Parts: sequence; C-alpha cells; structure tokens
Amino acid sequence: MTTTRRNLLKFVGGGAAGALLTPAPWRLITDSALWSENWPGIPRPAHGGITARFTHCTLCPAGCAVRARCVAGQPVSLTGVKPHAVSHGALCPWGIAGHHLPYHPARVRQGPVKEATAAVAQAIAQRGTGEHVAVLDLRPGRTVSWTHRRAMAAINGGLYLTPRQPGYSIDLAAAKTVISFGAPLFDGWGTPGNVIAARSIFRLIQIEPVETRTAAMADLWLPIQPGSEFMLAAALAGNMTLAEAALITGVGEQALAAVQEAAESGQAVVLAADPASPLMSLNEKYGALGRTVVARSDAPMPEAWKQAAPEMSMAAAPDGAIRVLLIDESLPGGYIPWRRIAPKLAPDAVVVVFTSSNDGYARHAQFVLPAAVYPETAEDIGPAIDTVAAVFRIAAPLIAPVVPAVDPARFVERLAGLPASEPLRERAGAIHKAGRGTLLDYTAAKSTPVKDVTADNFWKTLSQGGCWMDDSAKRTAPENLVFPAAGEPPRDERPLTVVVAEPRRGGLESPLMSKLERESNLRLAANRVALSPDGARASGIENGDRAVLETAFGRLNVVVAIDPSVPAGVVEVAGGPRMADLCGGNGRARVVRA
Amino acid sequence: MTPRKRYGMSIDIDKCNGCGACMMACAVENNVPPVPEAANDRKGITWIRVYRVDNHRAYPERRTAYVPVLCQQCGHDTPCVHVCPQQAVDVDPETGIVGQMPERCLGCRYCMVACPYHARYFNWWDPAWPAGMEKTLNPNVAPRMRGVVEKCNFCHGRWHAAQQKAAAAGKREIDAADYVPACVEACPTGALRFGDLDDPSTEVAHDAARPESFRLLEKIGTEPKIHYRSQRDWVRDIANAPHPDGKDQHRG
Amino acid sequence: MTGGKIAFASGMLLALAGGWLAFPRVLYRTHPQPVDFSHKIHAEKAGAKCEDCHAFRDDGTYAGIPTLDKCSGCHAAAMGTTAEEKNFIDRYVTPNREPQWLSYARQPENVYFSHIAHVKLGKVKCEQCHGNEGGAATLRPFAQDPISGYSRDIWGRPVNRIALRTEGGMKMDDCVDCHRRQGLEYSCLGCHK
Amino acid sequence: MDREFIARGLQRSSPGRFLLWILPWAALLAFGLYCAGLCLAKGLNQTNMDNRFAFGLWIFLDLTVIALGAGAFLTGFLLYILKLDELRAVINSAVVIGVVCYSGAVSALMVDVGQPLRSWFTFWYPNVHSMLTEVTFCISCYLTVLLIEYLPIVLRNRKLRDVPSFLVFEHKLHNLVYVLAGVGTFLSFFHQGSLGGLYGVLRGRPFAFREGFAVWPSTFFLFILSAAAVGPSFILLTTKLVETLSRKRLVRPTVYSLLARVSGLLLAVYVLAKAVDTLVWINRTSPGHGFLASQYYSWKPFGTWILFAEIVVFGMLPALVMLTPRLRAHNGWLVGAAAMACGGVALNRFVMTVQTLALPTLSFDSFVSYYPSWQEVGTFLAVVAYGVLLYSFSFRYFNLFPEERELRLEAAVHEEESALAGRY
Amino acid sequence: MLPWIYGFDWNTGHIVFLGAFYAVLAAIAATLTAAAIRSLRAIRAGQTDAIRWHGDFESLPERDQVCRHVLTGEFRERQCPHAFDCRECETHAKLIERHPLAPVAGHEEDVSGMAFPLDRFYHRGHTWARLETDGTVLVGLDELGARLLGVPDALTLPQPGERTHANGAAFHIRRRNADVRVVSPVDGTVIETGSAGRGWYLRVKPDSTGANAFRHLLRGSEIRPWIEREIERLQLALTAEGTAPALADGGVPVSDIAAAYPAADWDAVCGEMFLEG
Repeated sequence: MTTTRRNLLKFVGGGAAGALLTPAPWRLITDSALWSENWPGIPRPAHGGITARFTHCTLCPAGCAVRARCVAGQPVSLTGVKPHAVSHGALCPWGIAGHHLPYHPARVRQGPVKEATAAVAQAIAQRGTGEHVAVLDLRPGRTVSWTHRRAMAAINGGLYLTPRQPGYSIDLAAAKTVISFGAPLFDGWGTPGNVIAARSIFRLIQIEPVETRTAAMADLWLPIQPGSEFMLAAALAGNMTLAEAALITGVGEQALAAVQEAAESGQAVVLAADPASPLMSLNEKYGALGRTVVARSDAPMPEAWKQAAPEMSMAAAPDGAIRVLLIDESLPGGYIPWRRIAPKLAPDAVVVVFTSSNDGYARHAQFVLPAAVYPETAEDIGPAIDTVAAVFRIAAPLIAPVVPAVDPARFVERLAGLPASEPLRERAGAIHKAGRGTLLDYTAAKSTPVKDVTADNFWKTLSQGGCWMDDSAKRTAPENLVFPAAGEPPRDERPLTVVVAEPRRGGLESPLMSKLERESNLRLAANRVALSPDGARASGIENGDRAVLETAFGRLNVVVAIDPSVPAGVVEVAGGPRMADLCGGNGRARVVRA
Repeated sequence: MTPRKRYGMSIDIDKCNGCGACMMACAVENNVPPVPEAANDRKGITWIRVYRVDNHRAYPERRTAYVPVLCQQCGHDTPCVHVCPQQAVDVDPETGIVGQMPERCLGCRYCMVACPYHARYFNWWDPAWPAGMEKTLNPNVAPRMRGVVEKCNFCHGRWHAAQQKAAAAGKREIDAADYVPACVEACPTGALRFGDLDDPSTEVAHDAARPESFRLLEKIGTEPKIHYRSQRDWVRDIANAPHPDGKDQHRG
Repeated sequence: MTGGKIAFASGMLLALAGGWLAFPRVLYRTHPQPVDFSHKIHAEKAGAKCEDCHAFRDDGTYAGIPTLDKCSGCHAAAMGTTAEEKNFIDRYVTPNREPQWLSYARQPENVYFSHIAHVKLGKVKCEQCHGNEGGAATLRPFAQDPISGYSRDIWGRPVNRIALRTEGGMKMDDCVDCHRRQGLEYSCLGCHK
Repeated sequence: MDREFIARGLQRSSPGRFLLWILPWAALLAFGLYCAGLCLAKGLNQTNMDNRFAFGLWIFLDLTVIALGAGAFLTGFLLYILKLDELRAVINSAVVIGVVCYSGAVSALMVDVGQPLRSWFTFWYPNVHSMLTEVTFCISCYLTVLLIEYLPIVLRNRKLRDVPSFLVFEHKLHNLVYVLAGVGTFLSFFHQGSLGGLYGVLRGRPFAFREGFAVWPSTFFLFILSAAAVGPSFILLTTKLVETLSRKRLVRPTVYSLLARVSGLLLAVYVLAKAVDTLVWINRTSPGHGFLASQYYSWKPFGTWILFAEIVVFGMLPALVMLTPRLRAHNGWLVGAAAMACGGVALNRFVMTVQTLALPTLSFDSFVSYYPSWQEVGTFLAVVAYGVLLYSFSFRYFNLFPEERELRLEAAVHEEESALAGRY
Repeated sequence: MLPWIYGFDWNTGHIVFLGAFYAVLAAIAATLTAAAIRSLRAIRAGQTDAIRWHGDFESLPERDQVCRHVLTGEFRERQCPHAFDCRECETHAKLIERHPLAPVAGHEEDVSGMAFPLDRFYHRGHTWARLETDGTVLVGLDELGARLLGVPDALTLPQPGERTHANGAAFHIRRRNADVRVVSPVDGTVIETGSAGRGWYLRVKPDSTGANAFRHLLRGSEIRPWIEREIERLQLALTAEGTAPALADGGVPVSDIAAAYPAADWDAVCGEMFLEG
C-alpha cells in the first residue's frame, strides 16, 4: 500500500515537473491575466462611422441647442451648439447626459392604454352636468399645447389647465442691475448660456437665505431671514424704513441702502424665484416694465388654432367638478402639488397621466401611460423666461423609441374626435408663411432669412434640429400683468424653514447624475436635505444619517447632510414633485432621526 | 526626452458656478459607469470633481467657491508614476499627460495613497450600465474592469481621434481645435481652458502666468499642470496646506 | 526504487506529451466564417485593392470589414456559379442580413490602433502585419483562445515551440518591437485607450 | 497513527484534545475564507476602504505582521552568521513564525489587490523605482527562503524521516542553511526597509514623507531597525505563550534573556534614530513642503500623545526594561516589555498607514475616518487562525524546541533530587 | 524582467535591481541543487544509516553524549565529538594506549542483578557483538536491553545477505508503543538471523576483524560504570515519563520492565535507552 501511494505521489510529482517544462501552465497564467483585461460582463462599445446630429433639449423650457456625437447613428455624447444665439453652446449637467434617459431603469415602460381609453370614454359618457374633462399641461406654450387646447375646446366642458405662467419675458441684456429674490439665475432659471453671456453686463444682487450657486456667483449676496423677503421689498418700495427692515430681515442697514442705491441707479430689474410672485411688482417702481420685463411673443400659428380653450390656472378650476383629468407630464414642468388638485376632482374622477417617471403624478393617477422621452420624439419646446424674440425649435429625435410610448396629444385629439394632425409641420408652415425671422441651420452652420428658404427646406431643416428665430421686435410692456398681494404666511410650529436650494423639475435624470449627487456632494439629491451643524446637533443627527422630513402635509424619508453654510433654522432641500407635495407653499418642517 | 507638448489647463474659480456639467461630460466621454446605490462620495468615480470650498467663516460671513479638481498631471516627481510597481502609470513624452493603464493595473491602490489631490479612483464595483445604456458608450475609450484604478487623462481618446484626423489629412501635427477635453468643452461659463503650456501664444500659458494664478500644493514640488486662479484672497489660500479649523466641513 | 522511478518518469512523460502536443490543440476553439470568401478571386477578377473594401472613413477611422451593402453592390444576383456565392446571396443578401464575419486581427477593446497613421504616414504595407491575406483563396477558420478571447493571429504562431517569444503576432510586444526599431517614441497612452 | 508522527519523548495532548483546540480555529479560518471569498468574488466593495482610505486594516496588519516576523531572519542571522549558538533553541520556532507571518501577509495581500490574477505583472514588468516592487520581490523571495528553511523542520518529522531520501536531503540542506540565512538577511533588510520606504517616498503626503540617503528615505532604515528590534521580542512572547498554553518548559531562561537583550539594544537604537528623524521632519522636511507639523496633530483623535506613545511609552520604556538585567529577570517585566515593544511597532505601522491617510492634504479636504467592515476583519481573522493552526500543527508534529526533551529530563532530575532531599 | 520585455531599460536601476534579484534566485537555486546533489551522492555512497545515526546522536541531550572515558572517570567532563564512533577518535587511541582497558575478574559482570558476560563487546545502544571462532560475529541484545523490551510484540530482522553498518539499524523490535531501532555494533553482511530464544539475533560476517574493528565498543571494566549510569538514565527516563522512581533504591530491574511500568511512555523510554532520536 505504501509503495503504491508513494508511487502515486511520484507520478504526480513527475507530472508536475513535466508540466512546468511545457508551455501549458505559462500560457494559462498569461491567459488568465488577459481574461482579466477583457473582464466578463463589460460591454464593448459599438464602433462605426461618427456623425454629428442636431436637436434641441426638451428637459426644460430653455430648449438649448444640442449637437449629438453619434456613432453608427447612436448618440454617445451631447454638447451645446456655440453659434446658437440664445444657448451659446452651454448645456446644464442634465442636458449633457440627456441621451441616457430612454434607457433609464426606472422609466415607465408600459401602461394600461386600452383600459385607460375605455375608462376615460365611459367617464365622459357618464359624467353629470357641470362635470368637466380637463387636460393639465405642465409645459404650456408648446405646439402640442395648442392641440390640447383645441381638443378641450371641442369637448363640451373641456378645461385646459396649466401651472401659473409668468406671462412676460425677461430681457437680461437690458438690465444693469439684477435684484434677485432667490431666482436661481445660474441654476435652471432661464437659458444657461444666455444668463452666462449676459452676466458680464449686469450687477447681480442675490437676496436669499442660503448661499445657492447663484448667490455664490452674485456680486452681492444678502443672506436674509427666511420668509422676510416681503419686508425687504417693502423697504425697497419705501413702505418701511431701512432700519425696521434690517431688524426683521437680518440684512445690515448699510447693505440695504446699497441695494436701494443700486436699484434706483437705473436699469434695475427685480426677479423672484416664483415668476408670479408679488415681489415682481417692484419692477414697476424701477421702470423695468417694457424695458427688461417685456411682453412674450409667440411664433405664428395657423389661423384655425385660434379656436382653443383658454389657459386656466388650477386655482380657478371649479371644485369637485373634474370628472376626467388627463395630465400631460411627458415633459417635466411646473409641478402643482397634488393637494391643490385633489379638491378639484369629482368623487369618481378618472385621472390619467402620460409620463416616463414614476416620481410625479404617477403616484396619484389611476392610469399611468408611458410617454416618450428626449431624444426619442419630435417636439417643440415652449418659450423660456429669458427669450424675448419668439423662437420655434424642434427637438429632433435622435434614436428610435425604446419603449412603445403613448403620445398624449394624439390621445387627447382622438378623445375630442379631432382629425389626426401634424401640428409641428402645420405650425412650421404658418411661420414660413409669415415670412419673418431667420432659420438657423446647425448642420450647415449658417443662418438664412426665412423668406429665402422654401417651405419644404424650412420644414426639413427644422425637423433635423434647426431653429427659427423671430426678428427682434420692439420691446413692449406685458399686458394684463397682475401680481397678487403678499399673503400671510401660514402658522406652523415646526422649527425649520424649508429652503429649496436646488431647483429641480422632476422627471427622469441620467443615472450618471450620481456623479453629482452621490459620488460627490456637489448637488443635493432628491432624497437628501442639508442642515446646519447646530440644527443637526439639536436633532441628534450625524452627517449621513437617515431621517424623516415632516411637514404639515406629510413625511418623507431623507438622508441628512450637515453643511456649515446652511443657517440655523433652515433645512435645505432639492426641488421636485415629492418635495412639492410635501412642502410646497408652506415651508415649515421638522427633521427627526429615523 | 523633452515633451513636444506640455498640455495643461487653467481654471478660473471665480467663473465656476458649480453646475457640474464638467463632471457629467467627463463621465459620458470616458465611459465612467454610474455607481450602485451603496456608493458614496468616497467610493465613486469622478475623474473631475467639483469641490465646494469655503472661507472657514460662520454663516452669514461664510462664502463658497467651487473648485474643479482633476488629475493635476504633475510634471515633476509625479507621485503616482514612481510608486506603481508594474509600470501601469507613465508620463507620455509627447504630451506630458500622466497615463493610467487599467489593463496593467494590479489594483494595489498605492498610487491613490501617493496622490495628494485624490484624483485617482478605484473601481470598487463591477462596472454596470442600465440595460441599453451601454449603447451610449464612447468607442474611443475602453471601459474599465473592477479592481483597477483610473483617472483623468485629458480625454486621451480625443487626442487619438485628433491624431487620426490629422493622419487622414497626411499631417503629424494635430489641429489644436480638434483636441479639447470634454470638461473644457462642456463648461458653460468658460471657466476651464486647455492647451499647450509651452506655447506662449495659448490662452492657458497666458493664464498660468497671471499674478492671481496658483497651483494646488505647489510647495511639495510636483509641478502640477492645472493652473487655478481667483481674484479672491481666501480662494487663493486653497493652494496651501489644510487648516484644522475646517474640520467641521461635511458637504464638500 | 525502480517502481518509483517509472512512476515519476511516466507522470513526467504524460505531462510533457499533454503540454506540448495536446494543449496547443485544445487551447484554440475554431469557428467557421459565415461564408467562404476568396480574397484572391476578388483581387484578380474585381481588381480590387485592399482599401477598396477595407476603407477609411472621412474622419480617418478605419471601417474594417465591409458591410453587406458593399457586397450587394455586385452580388445582388449571382455573378458566378459557385454554391458558396449562391449560399451567400440566399442567406445574407436577399434577407439583407449582415454576415457575422470573424475578424482575425481584432485587437482587444483597450487597444487604440490607427490604421491610417500606419498606412498613410508610416507607409506600412497591409501585408506587413496581416500577411498575404489578400492572396488567400479561402477564409481560414477563425481560431480563438476562449480564455483570453484573442485570436490565433494576435498571439502569433508558435504555441508549442520552445521560444522565448512568439513570432508574427500582433501583440503589444510586436507593436513595441517595430516602434523601437524605428526609433519612435512610445508610451502606454500612445496605443491604449 | 497520530502518535507515529509526534517526535519521541515529546508530550503532546491526545488527538481528541488537540481536535478541540483546532476546531474553533478551523471554524474561524473557514469564516475568514468565506469573507475573503466574498471580497474576491464580489470585489473590494465588500470592504470599507474607499478612494480616500485606499489602504486599510489589511495593509496595516500586513506591515505589523511582517515586522513581527522579522524574528526569523534576525535569529537566523545571529545563529548562523554570528554563531550565537544559544538561539538554536528557538530557531525552528522562529522559522515557523516567519513562515506564518509572511505567508499570511502575502495571502492577505492577494485579497487586498483588485486584480490578483495580474499579480505576476510586478515581476514581469517591474518598475524598479517603486518601493512596492522592491517589497514584492523581496517578500516573495524571502517567503521562498523561509519555506526552504521550513523544509528541514518538516522532514525531521519522525515518520517522514523514515524515508531515506528525505532524511538525507534534510541533513544536506540543513548543512547549507547558513547560505539561506545570509540570503534571508539580505532580503529582509531590503523589504523591511522598503515597507518603510513605501511611506517615506510619498511626496504627496507630507505627513509620511521623509528625506534620506540616496534612494532611501529615513523610514527605510527606521523600519529595518524597528522590525529587527521587535522580532526577538515576538519570538519571546510566542514562546512564553506556547509554554503557558502547553504547560511545558521549552527553552532555558538564558535564551529569553538573550532575546530580550538583543531586542532591547536594537529598540534603544531605533528610539534614538526615530527621535532624531522626528525632529528633522518637524523642523525641516514638513515645513519645507508647506505643512506645519503641528497641524497633523490637531485633528482628533490624533494628538501629540501618539508621538509620545510611539517613542517613549512603547519605545524607550520597553527598551530600558529589556536592557536592565534585574527587570529582565522578572517574568512579568520581561513579557510586559516584549509585548509593549510589539505594540509599539504595531502603533508605528498604524500611524504610518492610518494617520497618513486620514489626514487631509488639500485645504478643502476633510479629515476622514474609516472602520473596517466585517469582511475585512474576517479575512484578517483567517490569517490569524491560519497562523495559529500552522503553528499548532508544527508544534505538535515537528520538533520546534530542540531543548524541550532535555528540559523535561532535567526537570525530572530536579524532581528526583528534591524528592530525595525531602526524604532525607 | 528580461531585456526584451516592455518597460525594460539598460539603466542603473534595472541592472542593480534585477541583478540583485537574479543573484538571490541563483543563490537559492544553487543551495537547493547542492543539497540535492549531495543527497544523491550520500545515498549512493550508502551513508544513509550514518546520517540517521548522526541525526539521532545530535538530538540526544548533552548528558547522554558523554565520552566513554567519563564513565570510567578518566575525564570529568567530555562530550563525544564522533557520535560514539571511537574508531575515528585520536583521543581514544591515545588513552587506551596509555591506560589499556583493565581486565575484570570473572567471566561476567553482575550489575543490579543483570549479567553482562565479558567475552563480548557492547555498544552503547545495548547491543553486543561476539567474535566467533569462525570469524563471524554474533549480534544480540544485552540484558538491560532485553529486559526493557521483555517479550517483543514484533521483530523485524534483515534478510541474510543484507548489509549492516555500525551505528546503523541492525534490526527492529516492537514492544507496546515503542518501535525500537536496535543499533548494529559492527559493519558487515548478515549471514544468518537468530531470535530472542536463541540469545542472538544476527550472525554477521564482519568487514574486518582487525584491531580497529571493535575499538568503538565497550568492554571489560567499562561495562559496570556504564550500566550503572544506564540504570540512572532509565530511572530518569521513567521519572520523566511520569512514573514514580521505583528504581531509586537501586533495586534490581525486573525481568520485563515494560510490563512493570504500564503508565510510562514506553516509546520515549526506549528512545532514550536505545539512543534513538
């Protein structure tokens, strides 16, 4: 037995020695290392011809011009388009990674289209008198918005609802001093490239409680006691002494005087975070109306479209009377907190939302239908707050739709019994017919007066990501501009004031946004709030702890970041639908350790 | 071997509004994957990372500036190059760019310890893109595998593309306009500029010579090629060693 | 004692045989090309030069193996009488399906290789790296090392010969060798991406 | 069966008892291997290391373990080169400790690197300017040397000795062991030093950066000295521990005394050198790089206390104890001093690894902390369990302490004499 | 690593570093090779037994390595430098020249009731060799050895024709847990095997019967002090193995000591007494 075992060992030993003298082990060692260099599961990027294609970003009303670098037709990176007169080649971080959206893992990929159609039809048929069918359009001013409006006009009792619209444009180039009450100029307020280009002209005074990106870029930042902006405005308007205002707002009297001086030195404009804020009425005092705050002009449209339902704000809608609510959330826009909508619904209302994200109204609707996302479909983009001349630009699709999406305009059209139309093309025709303005063709890198372009070429260029810009007309003061009076802030014992430090529209964002939100602390993620060190200590919270943000309207699980630049008594949050539902309108909150 | 080019960058901190477009453009260009939920700011991969820096005062005197930090492309005694045990890091003599070779990298992370700028990142996870998103990968940059270190190389894929373009035209010298890193291209405020520091006609060479220009930790003698500048005294102070009084800083 | 020696020797012999004879055979998996293509016939009859089909794009990138539309240009209908051509037309041209050609010289993803720089600036002939592929009457089966994913052409010829280095391959060593001989500068980033 | 493998005349516990001793360690090893497997299969995200704390528990422990394993080379050097024959009593044990420490450290390193399949690249494409290359080469060579030195100990096993070729080879190899001792000394000198150099060359980490001679920063020499100083202390400690656990006398008191003297002397030299080095660093090196040394010690919990502890409490104090014959003669003092010396070197490695990484380098950096994850701790415990197991098996089946049997017979003589004395 | 591999450069760093590395590898390889070659040579030269004996001898406690001349009181203290092979020892040669071994009256020495016939030579491993008239040598266990092993459980004898070496293994006896290698006193070839019953175990044709052939073996007046010391050693061994020192009174060892001390680790006791490491 010993001999056989010993011999077996010798056999193995001989085998090992022999193997070392062959290429096999060495090659296997090399191969395993090479295997690790071509690690399994790593995608191999597709190779192919490289082309540039153009489109416009639909993620916000700025509608920046986008140049897509495509490999074998697939966009792999996006950049701005330098010659574009408004966006100046700038893109925000969301826009830079917009081409990831179709593949977002959390995207709404399917929905009960048949069921929704049937339920809506049944509800319309069965609705009682005084009950309405309504479309809530989060991004009014688009061409499809007119489709919605026309459809609502065609339906008996149809309502066309929108979030509050500014009703004016800001011509930043005409301002020497900008007094901003928390308007996020550098973070989503208007068109990034336009603001940056105008920045060298005006002096920026930023009035807000926390040092946002805009405050950091301002010439003067006035850290104000949260909620006391109206007192400061009253002082500027001369309704209160500077000393009184200084006491209330926490801003030094000298600083207030400096602001007043700057404001009155001419060509000042006042901007507010909420474009419909009463603070905007200060512009009247500074003579900004008609100079900086100007009337918005729209691109020409077909005559037939004038038969449209009027824009109506949610507050104006009758209570308990909306039987069918169709929410077009295909492009993220101004989110109206659900608690403002719920009272308007009839008891057995049918709510359908067209969206790509589960974060917004999808949480409240019975039927969630998948919508296409940028850059899958052709769309035009509503006007931005800082574009003065009318523009018509189309987000040309860069990729084939990844999921079978429902087009909300088609859905509404069909509901109203309107014939299927090609609204974009019709409108392009109307613009061409009007004959004004210039056509920007990025592919050929040239701009041509419209009157020198044939209608077909006009449409062709637009549908490949071109842009029409109106001639700069005379600035006029906006009409019917009425700002509501400042209301009393609601009473709430919660110790912290909510400050939205990070405006955010909701909707999908590229998975790579983790670079800014989780892999660095550059931006507050939607589920993060920032507290001052003292505030955190008072709640027994450490950096990175899980906590619950609690307001009068609900609770939200959040992660707390401690940030010494946050003043005591303030909780910084990022915007977005969840936050809007939680604290929109009433900014008092409490943060409790989870 | 004298480098034929000495690429560098100038960053105007006063212009940076901290939007993060450079970080996104970088990740898109260089096929950096999104990280799993478990990752935090110390386990992520951001070849360029915008830090929020402050003047160490309390609210309301506290002021913030945004400082993009990427590989500083040290030009002398490059700390990461001579610590790497297996030559996975080298300096390209033609461009002066410090290159990191993920396929040679052992993952020992010694270079990360050596780098004072924390500009090197380790792949703690298997890189993973949501289904379909792999279609958006840039073919000029190879995705990395788990367990290796990576860092900024001034978008070297773009250098290759520019060279390729020059070769197609029968030239050996690239056109400067063809080679701009993604972050510089993406910066909406024009805070970032890029070019050959040895060529006095370039903007960067001019920027680097300005009196308000400085480099991070200049005194340790690594000759970084990223030149920052700011008109504000307290911002220029970030070039120096840390202050212990900044230790309560958390979001940074 | 002798028994032990026999055991040792037989183990060693077995291992040697396995390592030198069997291992090189089992190391590579061979896959047939979708269609047997004759470079020779195309070179002779169509008078095609390499660049005619293996073309460069405008930006200087190399397009590699031509796509189906290049083939369909001539082979929309059969030009010859071979079964292989008919097969090709039936299986690929008519249904407009791209044949999945297997590239002998495909480098791993981390390699940046500029054909145009070598061909146009460096005046390197195709044959210098690819051998006389253009004169081959048939397509060799594609032999791939399943562990590393490298094709046999990349690795080089001798797997089972005593050689400190292989020859005729397209590995990094081969690239570096040529660059060294020409006195060209090289760094990692020069050829890796 | 088991008995046949145990050297004649050595008293070892019954197989059952041995199994009881082994089992918990084996369980720990299994758990640790599971942890290491997780790290290998899923990646290093299983650890709490991150981009800022790129080195963690493992590197700290590797450094410590390798310093403690320095006893193997020093004992070999003193015994075979300087002919301090008394150390023959502990050389085998020292070799086993060396094998345990080095193989454990290398295994942990294989888990620590992100791509272990490529570890041979360091040999194939070495960057000869990197301290880590020097470490890798020397440690792997030295581990080979240790394994060859371990071979005779294994082959002397009672059962294996029956194989004539083993017997003869063991004898012939043992006759040449002085060559290996010399090579081992050379290798140890360089890798212990390079482990220190690892930090000393970090220009970007002014806390660790040191000036030095030629290509070697001062930490190179400090690490050699400190490792050589604690090597004998660790042998002393382990031997005492094995004596306690096995309730046997294994070596003569003179050996302990000699180990303590060597350890104390080297430690004293080290403390002196370290003090000088620290002064140069505080006053010249660090300020020269723009970093005031006071700054390093203003981040809690790292205060100047750590410097004091390193140099005085865990350096000077044990050195003095071990150099004072009266204190040394006392078991408590001796063991205490040796343990403090080992603790001191661990503290030094901790400071070099953890404090270096925790301290900010940029003015807008934050001070970072790190706690190892259970997977990291588990993997480390696997190394400990592996060490205990290997040592236990070696102690049971190989003659680690050549004087053990003799000491037992001496004890018998003593017992007999005292019995006789008691009778009359 | 090698000149043609990427990254290699003929500079000082590479030459010094890799030079040192290859030198170390060469030293390690040379050591292993030298050890292997020397081993092969030693095995071929039949030195295995000698090496084993040297190993055993070296592992003996110092007290057990004393020179035979210490036993007789000629030296106060001396350790045997030749592993009990006095044939090589010049000191021994000189000493026996000066003080020839004193004859002892009577045919046998009686020590503690054990008989040690003086017509033969004794090895310190408790074997004896007796030169027969036909020129062969008989090899057997002495009385102490026999009593230690009592009635063996097993006995392994070499085949006639096999070689046996002085200080090498003569034969193996197993008793209880002790598997004892009994040392051969002489060099020679086995020609016949015996047994316990016949009083001898091997008949050996010695390589030499010259003056030097038995010089390493004890004889005559050396036997008594040696055996007395051996009994002391036995007592010690038994004490060490946890048995009460029953022999302390100088009592006569029983005929089967193994059976008398069932608690003792007999393997260890026999190892001690038969000089096996």
